[in-house]
Amino acid sequence: MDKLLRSNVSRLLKKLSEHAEIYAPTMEDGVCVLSKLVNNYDDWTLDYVRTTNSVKDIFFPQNEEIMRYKNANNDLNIEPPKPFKERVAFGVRPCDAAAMLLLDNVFLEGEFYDSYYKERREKGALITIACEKPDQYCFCTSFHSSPGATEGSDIVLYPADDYFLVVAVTDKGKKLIKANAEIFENATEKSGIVENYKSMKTPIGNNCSPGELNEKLKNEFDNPYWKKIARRCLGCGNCTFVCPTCHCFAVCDVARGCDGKRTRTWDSCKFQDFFLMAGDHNPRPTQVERTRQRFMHKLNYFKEKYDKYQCVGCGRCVEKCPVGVHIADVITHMKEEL
Amino acid sequence: MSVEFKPNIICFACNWCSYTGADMAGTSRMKYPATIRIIRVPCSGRVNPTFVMKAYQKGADGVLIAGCHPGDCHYNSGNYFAKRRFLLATRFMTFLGIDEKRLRMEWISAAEGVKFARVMREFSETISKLGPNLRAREEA
Amino acid sequence: MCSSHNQLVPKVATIKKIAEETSSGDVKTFYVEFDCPKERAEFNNMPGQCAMISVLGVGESMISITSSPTRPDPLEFSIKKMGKVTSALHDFAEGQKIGIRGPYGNNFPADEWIGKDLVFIGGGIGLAPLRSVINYCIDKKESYGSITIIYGSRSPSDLCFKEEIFENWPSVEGVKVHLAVDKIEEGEQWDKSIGFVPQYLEQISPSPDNAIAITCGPPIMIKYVLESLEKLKFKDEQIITTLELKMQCGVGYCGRCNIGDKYVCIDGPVFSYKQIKEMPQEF
Amino acid sequence: MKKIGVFVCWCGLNISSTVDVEKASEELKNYPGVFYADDYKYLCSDPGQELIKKTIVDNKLEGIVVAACSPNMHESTFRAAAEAAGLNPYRVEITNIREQASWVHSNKEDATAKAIQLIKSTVEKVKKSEDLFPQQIPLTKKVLVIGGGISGMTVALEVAEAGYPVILVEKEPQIGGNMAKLSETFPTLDCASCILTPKTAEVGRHSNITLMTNSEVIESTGYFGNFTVKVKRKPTFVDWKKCIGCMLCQEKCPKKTNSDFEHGMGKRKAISVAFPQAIPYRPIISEKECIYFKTGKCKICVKVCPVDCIEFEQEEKIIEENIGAIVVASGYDLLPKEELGEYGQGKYADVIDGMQFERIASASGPTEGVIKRPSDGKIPKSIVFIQCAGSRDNQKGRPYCSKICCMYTAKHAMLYKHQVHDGEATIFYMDIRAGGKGYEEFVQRAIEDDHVLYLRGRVARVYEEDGRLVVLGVDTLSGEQVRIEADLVVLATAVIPSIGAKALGQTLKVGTDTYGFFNEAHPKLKPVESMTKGVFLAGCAQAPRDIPETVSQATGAAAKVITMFSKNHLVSDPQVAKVNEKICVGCLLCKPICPYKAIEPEIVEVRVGCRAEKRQVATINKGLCQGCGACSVACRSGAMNLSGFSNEQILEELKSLCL
Amino acid sequence: MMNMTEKMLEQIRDLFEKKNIKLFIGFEKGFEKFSRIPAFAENYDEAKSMIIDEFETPLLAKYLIRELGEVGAGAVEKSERVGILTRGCDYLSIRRLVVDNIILRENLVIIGIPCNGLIDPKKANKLLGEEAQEITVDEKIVLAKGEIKSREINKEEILLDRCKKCIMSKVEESDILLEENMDDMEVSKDYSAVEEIEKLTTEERYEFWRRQFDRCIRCFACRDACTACNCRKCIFDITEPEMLEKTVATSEQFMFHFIRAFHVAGRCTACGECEKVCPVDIPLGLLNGKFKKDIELLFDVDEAGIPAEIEPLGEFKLDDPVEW
Repeated sequence: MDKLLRSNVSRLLKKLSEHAEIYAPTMEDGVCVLSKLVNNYDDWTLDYVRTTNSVKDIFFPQNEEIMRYKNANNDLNIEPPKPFKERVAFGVRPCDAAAMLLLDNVFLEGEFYDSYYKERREKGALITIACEKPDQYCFCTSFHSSPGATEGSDIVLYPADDYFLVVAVTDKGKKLIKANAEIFENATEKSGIVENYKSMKTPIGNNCSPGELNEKLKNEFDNPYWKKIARRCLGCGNCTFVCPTCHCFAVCDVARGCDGKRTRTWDSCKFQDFFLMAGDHNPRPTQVERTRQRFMHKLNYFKEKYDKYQCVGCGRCVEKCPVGVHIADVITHMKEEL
Repeated sequence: MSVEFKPNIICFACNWCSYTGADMAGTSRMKYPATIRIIRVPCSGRVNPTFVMKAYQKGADGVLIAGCHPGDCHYNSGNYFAKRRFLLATRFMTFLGIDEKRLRMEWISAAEGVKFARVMREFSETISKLGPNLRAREEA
Repeated sequence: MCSSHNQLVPKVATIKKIAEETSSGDVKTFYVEFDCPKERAEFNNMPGQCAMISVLGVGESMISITSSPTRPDPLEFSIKKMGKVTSALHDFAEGQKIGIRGPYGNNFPADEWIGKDLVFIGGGIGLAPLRSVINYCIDKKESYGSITIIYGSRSPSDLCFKEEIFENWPSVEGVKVHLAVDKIEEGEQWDKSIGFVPQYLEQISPSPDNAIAITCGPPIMIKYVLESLEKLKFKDEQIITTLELKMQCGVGYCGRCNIGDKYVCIDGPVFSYKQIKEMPQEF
Repeated sequence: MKKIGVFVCWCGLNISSTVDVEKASEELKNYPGVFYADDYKYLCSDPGQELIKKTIVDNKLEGIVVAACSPNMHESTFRAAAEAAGLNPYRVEITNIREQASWVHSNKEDATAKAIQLIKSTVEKVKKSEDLFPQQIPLTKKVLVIGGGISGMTVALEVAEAGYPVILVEKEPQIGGNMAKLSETFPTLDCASCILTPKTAEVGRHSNITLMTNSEVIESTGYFGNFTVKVKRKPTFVDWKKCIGCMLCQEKCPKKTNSDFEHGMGKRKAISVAFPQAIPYRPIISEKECIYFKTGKCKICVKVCPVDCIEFEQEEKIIEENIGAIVVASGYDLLPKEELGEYGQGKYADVIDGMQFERIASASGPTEGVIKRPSDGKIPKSIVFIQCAGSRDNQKGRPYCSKICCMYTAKHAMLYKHQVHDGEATIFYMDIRAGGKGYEEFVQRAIEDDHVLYLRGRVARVYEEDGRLVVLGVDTLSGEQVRIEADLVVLATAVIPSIGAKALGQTLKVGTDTYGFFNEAHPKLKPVESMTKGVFLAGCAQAPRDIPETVSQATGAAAKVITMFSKNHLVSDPQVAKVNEKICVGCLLCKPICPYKAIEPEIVEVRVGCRAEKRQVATINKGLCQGCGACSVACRSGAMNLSGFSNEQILEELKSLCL
Repeated sequence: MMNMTEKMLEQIRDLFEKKNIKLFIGFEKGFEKFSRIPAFAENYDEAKSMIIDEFETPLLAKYLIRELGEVGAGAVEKSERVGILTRGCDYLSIRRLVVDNIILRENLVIIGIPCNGLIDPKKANKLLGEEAQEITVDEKIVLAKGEIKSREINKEEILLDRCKKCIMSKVEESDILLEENMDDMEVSKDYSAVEEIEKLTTEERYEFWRRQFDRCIRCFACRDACTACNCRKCIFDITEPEMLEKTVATSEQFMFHFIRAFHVAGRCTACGECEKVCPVDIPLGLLNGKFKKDIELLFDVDEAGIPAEIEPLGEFKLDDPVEW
């Protein structure tokens, strides 16, 4: 078990930045954002519960170039993007790290794997910091995770008074520690710091754990509850864009005269034209179908396909939805009703 | 700038006054720099501030809107509405951080070929001094 | 630059020939060849599969491959002018370059139909996906029973693949072609029957035993055809159709084309009526 | 919509001198979307037009870009050519690479690069063009002529003869304008009123002409073929219908005042008619002069009038007329002497302008045709005429030549010499402009037969010295200073647009140039049309000109009006606004913007999926809309668009210009 | 405030009994302690859970677009009426929709309630340092009790942003007024925040906005919460012509915020919903504030937030200022 002094964190980040881009939580105009540190490596902060944008931003960025093409007088050639640089995300929360495993199911398993995501995952490392103080929106314990969970992270730092207890989870994490051994010290005291993080409870507790909800939801397609909450929904993409597990995207071409590029950007199933087809046919024309699609996908379809619920209880949609249409509300209501 | 910077300036010219003024400058062979590209619009009231923002985004370094003198508009009130829109749009663009010298509005009547050429030379001069506009411009 | 296993980057291909199917010009067939033979080799498509055609600078669209693997080159795509990408394609000239990736989706389970009678019911442009499996079965006619093709469209000029439906297919023994149009303008000579496809199907009433019905066409037509087939006592697993939903990535993770937990681009587009009944009715 | 043809014109040397036309058409050959690209010496010539037509037909082109001169010149020509070849004319766009590239840039390489980029951006615009079809709108076959001078009357008579009703509005109480004030007219010296009175009489009695004298146009709305004009008829305080024209009132009226018809050379009564041959021959009371209006007493005219038609309490009337076309013939005025400081600024009574000399020389004038000095009435022994007083003078802001002064000054000198054979007539001139038919011979006659002395040089100062006027000038041919004492000095002051012309222009929304003359649509090709469709120009309102030119121009304007009225409905320009009813939410933010009030809300049935839904949307009155496009900017969702200059077209043009 | 809720429920009962309304829109308790979320009741017993109190609530007017017609049917014909709970700022938003012909005033039953500033629980939690369990309000002083700490805060500090610059606290015209407003909220017009940005140099301003817009994730929550954004099909959803590309790049963000700010220029009722719903807290109020300040300065409009029959950009005066 190793130990990392809080004062050495900036040194560690500076050393890692030699061959990798460093992402860390920074305060920007009162908003905590996971952003790339360029040269000032002690710009990071620790007084946040969760960063507004999740670590999904690093592996599946909102805006990603798929390819560039040149089509001057009809000889078309297409160049795939240049290889990506190494990336290290510091200050990730356990729930976000767990979310990355869900995205792995989508992008890496199945008949086709997504080469962009695969390359970024291989070249990315997650240094997670356990949550000292989950707030009223967190419900990671409902998805048998905890403020101290280690799934999905390479290294987990457990904050103690002036140092972090370091737990290397994956061999990438071990290699990373070995490469910067001089910054870490080995920890002598083995008190139950790690255990009490793992057993820490969130204010909401587990009353949002879905349990066997996906079986019950199968025949809840026409439940009037969907209409009730959909009536409140404004139809903005807020909940889907802050959610670390949402992976829908749109492919669009950007032309500059004869050349251009094809990009992939996040898209939201809550938008009006997400399902609109040529000939103006829309299988989900009103907000009711779209709201149902969002929650059925998270709590039923994903479970059918990958046997895991597509939620990690990070609480972002609970905090950010202006009109209170979020998964915690749905789960609690559905559990009572069914 | 190693290679001499050639500004790319878009001019929206109203068909009845300024465009004819530009023709007048042409027929009297008045020279102005080749950095100006003129887009003919029926009236200065047709110019949507979004077009100006789109021009900056797509790579224009300066935008000039030329219309009839207030009171002379062929459609009677087009330039008054244009004036109101661009009174607000210029201030808002400056508020967003785009240099206010990059947008200019001029009243040029059909007979003022001389003024047209002079304004073009002046504007091209100011923009060349300002250099390329990298703000709100789209990435390659 | 030939091979890259990156799924989303299209391969370069050239349009060799463009044939107008309907006189009104809203359906054209594009004969397309890969520029790099190695990529063509990797692209072995089965009947009923689709490919993502990309018009660089405009976008991509999932189009079913209408040529059968038994007659591999060139690949044929029949495209109706509907949205942004398809209308851009309709403005293309021969020799222009497009992007292709795929093949995607499952295919008609032609091997399971060995020894069975096949009934193909197509409407308008809906014949395009069926044509690949029809030609496939005709090239292997000996392993199949009788083939009945019932095809209809709005008007005679809207019929696609005129050459095949009038000459080639009827000339093959064991293949019967029945054509119907909704209405004809005066002065147009038309000796085949007039009426909607579902009613026409009930007139011909193919026998359901040891038979498979495959249908594709506009959603309203499919609704009534399924009812007629039930009247003719075809069982649900005997009826196969291919669904037409918006597909954006074609590889199953852009979340666009899901019906329930099935993705049309991976688990479809070919579904049996039994599977469709189990899905939530949201397509 | 891909198959586009690009034609680059050499325009002789005009374009090809600074734009490499071959390089341009070569580069356009393989630009995406361009099917055919070629260059040609004179595209606007007939073989050029044939080339375009043939290429359209052979290759079934769907769009044409002509890179040549300004669209104001030949857009209609090339669009007509395309229409003849079966292509919708609004698929043709012009790139101006002459006035905006070759003529204004000297560096050939820059000009060519700019020309190529302009053509490419027009190709992008044509790609987004649509087929547009003109609309038919109803037409009121009635013309309004503003100004009752020789040009207004000629237009009125020509149009009335063609059988269409005419409304002739004149600001003075009688028609005749400036010509009625002239004595004789050059070059034939026939008396002005002899050739004018038949015309004024005919106008007075023509059944198709409604005379509205003493009136002015105060408001004009609507558009060509459907103007609504408001005319203010100022009160004459005499009921002209009852009045029999016996003019007893004029005789008996005690109050005398300056007659502005006589330009201060003669007097008139408070109630009077301007001159004996005036049409309508009815008196008018001048409110400022009449004693009754000032003090409430007198009323002699009321007592004297046999038919009792004096109406002191007459009010001004506003009349509204529906009009199909408007002809502006507002004529000219002379530059007031007060503005010429060096010639005495109007202080000296014996320094008069051309019109005052006309009145003195006119038989029906105050001096019955005898040329006398206005100060003491004596016959002047020597007269000095000064040409270009205020014209061709940059400091005074009037560099233009007033065209008619050379001729009428020669005429004045001849008239004087015919009356006072031994009188001395000296003319200071810069250059004699006598270009008309018989003009030069007329001036030679003045010099040889009537011994008028022509001194080439400008007059420096005119001042009064013990009762006589001293004229200081220089004779540039001999190079000496010249000092002449004269009894009378006549200034050929500059011709300026008539007072109120600028205001009339703004009422009719017709532009005027920097000097106040009305802007013609094209100096050479459309001299009688204004920039506003349906408004025509005739006479000195457009530029200084003599009577023969005025009459020919007036006949031209009348011909334009008659051709316009020859069809029973008008074809409107299809480049008007268009509403996409699927997107319009009916918020009507566009409605207050439209200057022609062409936008109205309407409830329409729209199919949404399987239900028909009632929606309120904005609709455009295609006849009223003139296509200014200001409403499309107010529309947030882009439902309101302008065909011909649509959002898509302008954006594509913009994008390709910024590449 | 408790009796206010009973008064409201009473009114709702008799509205439903008299078949006056087909739907009533109000507020009910949300998932967290002090969150109030919109509630829709089609009969009286569904409305029982509705409450009125001093905590921050979203604006309800935006839902009228969907409820009062098919998808944005527009003001076409009289239909069954919809009841709505309205404070001063709600009333401005409703007036915005009526002036824009999106809904007919006769299709509405406006129940006006008094308001002297709403409390933002998030600000209370921040001041307290932890999630407040109980918040009691009397006049100007607020007592917030968390598990560990409890503090007395004066109400000014935790007022909702829009309430600090409230344009209209009374409901000008309502069908039923539950209670007259006690004292008018005396608020001066302060554009200090806008002026602060104006003082920066152009370079700094661009940096400031580039930093803000780089955080924008283009979720359109600001557009979907704004009543001035009431188009049937938003220009950002139209692909031909594509005014805004889907790619999220700095220049596209400037384009998006420029177009949206321009569309609501002179029409924004300064309700502050856009700023409130933004997940990354971009100060959008500054953008609309800048337009409001300029309009009031240049076209001498005394309060640009109150919807006028013709919007400022829909008219002109001959003596509009000339200098740019």
